[in-house]
Amino acid sequence: MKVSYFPGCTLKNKARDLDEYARKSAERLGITLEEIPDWQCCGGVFTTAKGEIATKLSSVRALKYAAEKEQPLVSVCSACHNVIKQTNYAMKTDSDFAKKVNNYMAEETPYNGETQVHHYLEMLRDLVGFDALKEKVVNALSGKKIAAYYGCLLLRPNSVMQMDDPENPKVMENFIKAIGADPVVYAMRNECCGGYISLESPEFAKSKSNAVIENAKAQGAEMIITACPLCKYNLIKNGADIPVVYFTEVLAEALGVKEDTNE
Amino acid sequence: MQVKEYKPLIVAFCCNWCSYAGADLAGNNRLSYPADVKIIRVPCSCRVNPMFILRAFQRGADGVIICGCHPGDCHYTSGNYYTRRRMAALFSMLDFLGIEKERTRVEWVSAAEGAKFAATMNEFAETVASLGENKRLEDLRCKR
Amino acid sequence: MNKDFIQEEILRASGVNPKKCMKCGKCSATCPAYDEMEYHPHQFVSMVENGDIEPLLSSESLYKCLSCFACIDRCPRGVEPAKLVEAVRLAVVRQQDKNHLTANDIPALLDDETPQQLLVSAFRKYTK
Amino acid sequence: MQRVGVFVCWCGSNIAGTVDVHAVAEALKSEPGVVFSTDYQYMCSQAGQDIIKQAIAEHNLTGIVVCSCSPRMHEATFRKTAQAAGLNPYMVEIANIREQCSWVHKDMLTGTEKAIILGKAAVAKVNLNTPLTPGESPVTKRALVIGGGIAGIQTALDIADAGFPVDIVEKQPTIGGKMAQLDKTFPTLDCAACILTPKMVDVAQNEKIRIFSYSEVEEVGGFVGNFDVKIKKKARFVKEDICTGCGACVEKCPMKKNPNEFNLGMDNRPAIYIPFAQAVPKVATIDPNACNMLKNGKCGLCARVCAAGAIDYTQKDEIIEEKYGAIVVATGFNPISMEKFDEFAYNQSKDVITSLEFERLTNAAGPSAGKLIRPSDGKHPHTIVFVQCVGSRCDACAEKGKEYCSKICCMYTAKHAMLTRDKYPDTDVYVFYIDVRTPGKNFDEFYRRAVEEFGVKYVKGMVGKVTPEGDKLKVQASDLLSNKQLHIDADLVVLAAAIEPDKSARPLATMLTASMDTNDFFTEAHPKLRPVESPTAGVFLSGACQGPKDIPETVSQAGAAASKVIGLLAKDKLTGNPCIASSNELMCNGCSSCERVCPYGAITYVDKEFRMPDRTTKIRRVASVNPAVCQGCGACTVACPSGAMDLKGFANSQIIAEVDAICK
Repeated sequence: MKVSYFPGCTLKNKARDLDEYARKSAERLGITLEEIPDWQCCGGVFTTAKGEIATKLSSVRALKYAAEKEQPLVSVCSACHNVIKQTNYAMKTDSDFAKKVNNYMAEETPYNGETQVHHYLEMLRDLVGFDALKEKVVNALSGKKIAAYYGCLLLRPNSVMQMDDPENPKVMENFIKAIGADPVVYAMRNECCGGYISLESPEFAKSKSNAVIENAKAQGAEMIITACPLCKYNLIKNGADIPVVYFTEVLAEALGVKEDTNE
Repeated sequence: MQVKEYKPLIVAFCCNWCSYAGADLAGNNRLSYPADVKIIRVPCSCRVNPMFILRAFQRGADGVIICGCHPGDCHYTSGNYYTRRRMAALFSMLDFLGIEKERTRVEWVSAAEGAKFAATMNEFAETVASLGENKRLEDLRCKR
Repeated sequence: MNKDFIQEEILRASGVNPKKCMKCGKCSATCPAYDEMEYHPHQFVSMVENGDIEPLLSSESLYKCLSCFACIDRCPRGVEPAKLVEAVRLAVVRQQDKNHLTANDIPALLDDETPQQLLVSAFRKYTK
Repeated sequence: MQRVGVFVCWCGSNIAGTVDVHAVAEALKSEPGVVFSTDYQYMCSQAGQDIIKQAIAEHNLTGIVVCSCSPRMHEATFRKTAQAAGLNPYMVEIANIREQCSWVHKDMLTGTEKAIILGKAAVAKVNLNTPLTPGESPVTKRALVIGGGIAGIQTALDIADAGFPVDIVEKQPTIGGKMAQLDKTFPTLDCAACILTPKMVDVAQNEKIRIFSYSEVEEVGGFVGNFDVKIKKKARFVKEDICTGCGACVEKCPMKKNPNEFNLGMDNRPAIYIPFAQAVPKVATIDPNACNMLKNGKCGLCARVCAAGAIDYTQKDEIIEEKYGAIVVATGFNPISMEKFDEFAYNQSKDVITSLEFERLTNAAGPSAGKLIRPSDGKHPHTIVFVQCVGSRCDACAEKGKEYCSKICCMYTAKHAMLTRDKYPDTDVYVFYIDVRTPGKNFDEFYRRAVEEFGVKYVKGMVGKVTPEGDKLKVQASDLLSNKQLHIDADLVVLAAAIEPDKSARPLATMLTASMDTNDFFTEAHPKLRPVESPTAGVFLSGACQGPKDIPETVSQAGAAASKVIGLLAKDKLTGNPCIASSNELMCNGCSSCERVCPYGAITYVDKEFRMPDRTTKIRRVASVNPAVCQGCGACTVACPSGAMDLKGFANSQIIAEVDAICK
């Protein structure tokens, strides 16, 4: 099965391993991630204000490309997924916005939100299936207590993202179970790490990140996994004393493709 | 030759529970509306058969208005919903036949809305009057 | 700027109807940036509703909102306070010379691991 | 041909002021069928009515038209007058020349002209009137109450008190409902069991009342006065009439670990159980999903220890058919699921509980024998946070929660907070509220006492996040009045969950053809003036199935529903409204269009034998209107494609005659 793939800026730089583990693992699971040629940066944050057109065009172009190939669009970075999904939702539901965008794009066929947008985790859950994933696992991470950190971008706003129950998400926990480890449920898993503010108010961001780490540790976590480069950066920078890794890394490890990557 | 002043003829079907009572309230409060409006009492707006409306136009009515309880307030639970759906279909067909959409109307008037009843009738009568005499459906055989 | 105009513009740009608010304060209860803010999410809602926008325009609170959308998801009335904060912020940064962040500020804020995502989004949030 | 009499009323100057009444009477004289026409100062007066009676006798009138005030005012009066003179009361038509003519027009000429036209329309209609007789149907003098909570219990007791037999259908093994689970009741703080259980015993001992516990309504047919109901009595694998409720089986049952529904799963019960000590009927029930004997055929211990020999593993569901004259719905409520509200960590921590669970925790018969403890570790909680309006008052478009105020939460939370502070003064108690709504007798005083005498800390604000960490619950909340975000380390968090109608209500409403609102609360016939009747004749509403209610309100509504039922059952026969639909069987093509639009389920299809012109017979499917159920809205008459369906009193021909008279 082939899907269109939007890696995003950070995955070409600081989060290279998030990207590489994702590609290797997908291949092992029988899914080819076809990188969209000439993709442009999503902008990192979705502007909710109405009348913002230009900042959303890069997402629309990626969406339209996937639509033409009749493939679902998959991304792995939480921020890219959030921006693309929200843009797609606006194209589908806000006819005024869609009209303006289509006028601007001046393409032959207008785009109206036809593409299915999946986060990599949704791809694992809905396209691969956690049971099928489990069968492909060669290095089960048995006994490892892993805390999933969702942050904000994967789940909210729920009316648009529709990924999981935003207050009691299960997709990452089920993923952790599928690779043989034990999920640690903790309340702060869907709270903000301080994200965007870490540039200007590092101390404030630190307090937010610490609350997440402390809560995960208090509930017994030995490792935190995340899908967001910014979350990972914040948690590590602010003194996480347990490993914080991308979920694709533990996936690659479980599937036995981690070493290939490093070669 | 003396030209007789044109007076529109308007038939209003009012449901017994809300709109007919609303019309009574308009009377109680002495809120006037044109005498061109003649009310026929029906138990529920959903009792109004499209046949009645066609007959009225055929016999020379210039406008027909159906008044019922507000959606959700129907004395018979759901009658006004039937009215709304049926009349939407009928009115667009009449429009196609040349009876302008402005000559037909469904309006929700509660038993407490005497003022709304009078205002609606004034406005509707004025609209119909501005359209002039209705000719399209008049059956020439019935004409005196 | 004209007061009514700016209120109208903020309501239009955000798509938020502050009249739906029942003043429960759940947005401010849920806000992770509450203690950093001078005006809190529930105040944004009521101040915009009352047209008392001037103090918001000059408040640092605009740049403290984490855009985590927790207030949007947890509001029982569907008011979406974060969208109001963003609309007010945009009303400010879109003015001449009101960018909250400039390229010159960046080098001092960086470290080796700063992800690109952080810079891109900061520019999108804080500049025109 | 009718012989019509026309009577034009002056109504003093009310009509005569703007309508030339003589001219009207004169003009109508020449209308077809009119043999007599007159006018009089006050037609509704005794003298006016005598004129009508006299004219009916003298001129052999077969129909009359009264040009007067609105029929909503005096139609009934003039029908009685006609009846007194030997005329069928439905041979009377009113032309409304006051409210809809003289009062809204100022000019004598226009007024008179319009009055004449309205009179002509009425004459045209009365010419086509036929005498109508209201149908009569017998009344089965037995009532059915669906639901055995306090609402159902009170309704049943009141009906039985009037001497009518009543059956209660309760789906749980015992009656008592939610009130049986409560600890104390506001605002007087008397114990719920102390006031409820005597009533339950009254029900059990009342000769007029039968209890079908562990039973559900399966099918409802018939109509007001004559309902046919099928009740499914689920197999409880214990013979009810033999079981003494001794509890030996419960003690010996080896399958002990099943969540105890009565304690909301906070402790366990055996596979064979009696929900609580004061259960009515006090009979054991076997849970077929838990019993090893029923699942695997192994065990049989309860049968061996039962001295009475009441255990019967072969028992099957039983269907009971009964006739009822009236049905009372008392299906009650449930707290909504907290599944979607995990910002309060209900699914993550045992120490986040709902208010109903709190009731069980403080109830002497509850899982902790009335000791207030944390469910997780059994320790005494020192800081308790109550959160109000969880899932109530949400936006219609919100993804979770209900739009309405659940009404009872403010008071029970004040009660919980007060009782906690009373019994455990070392406990800090916070109540987060949006508004405190206490409209009720002694309610606000009660809430004030909680604050002023018992020191409950009421905080205007809401909880945004509960984070279980270690053995604490970190509560993040807003205090709007001091403009602060609070961080409280709590030991117990209690959520005032919104309440919703019981899930069984929706299918039941379909069976009863009773209407519901979008929240699945039953709709009343009139929100102010008929609050305990459903729009469907013979179906009455009691308790929270109609909307959120506290106990005093439920009990008074239960009594009101009972009095309506008694009023119905006291009649030997029901007279209906004769202006109902009827189908011309020869024209009916059996298409079912009318059946589908009827809001009352009054139309059924029957196979009927028809004699054909060639003397053969043919069986055809035709519509049949149940005159006792039809309310006469006329929806079916328009839906009927063949014109077979018509409405008596408002027939197609009559309305067309009016249209023709107006459009001349």
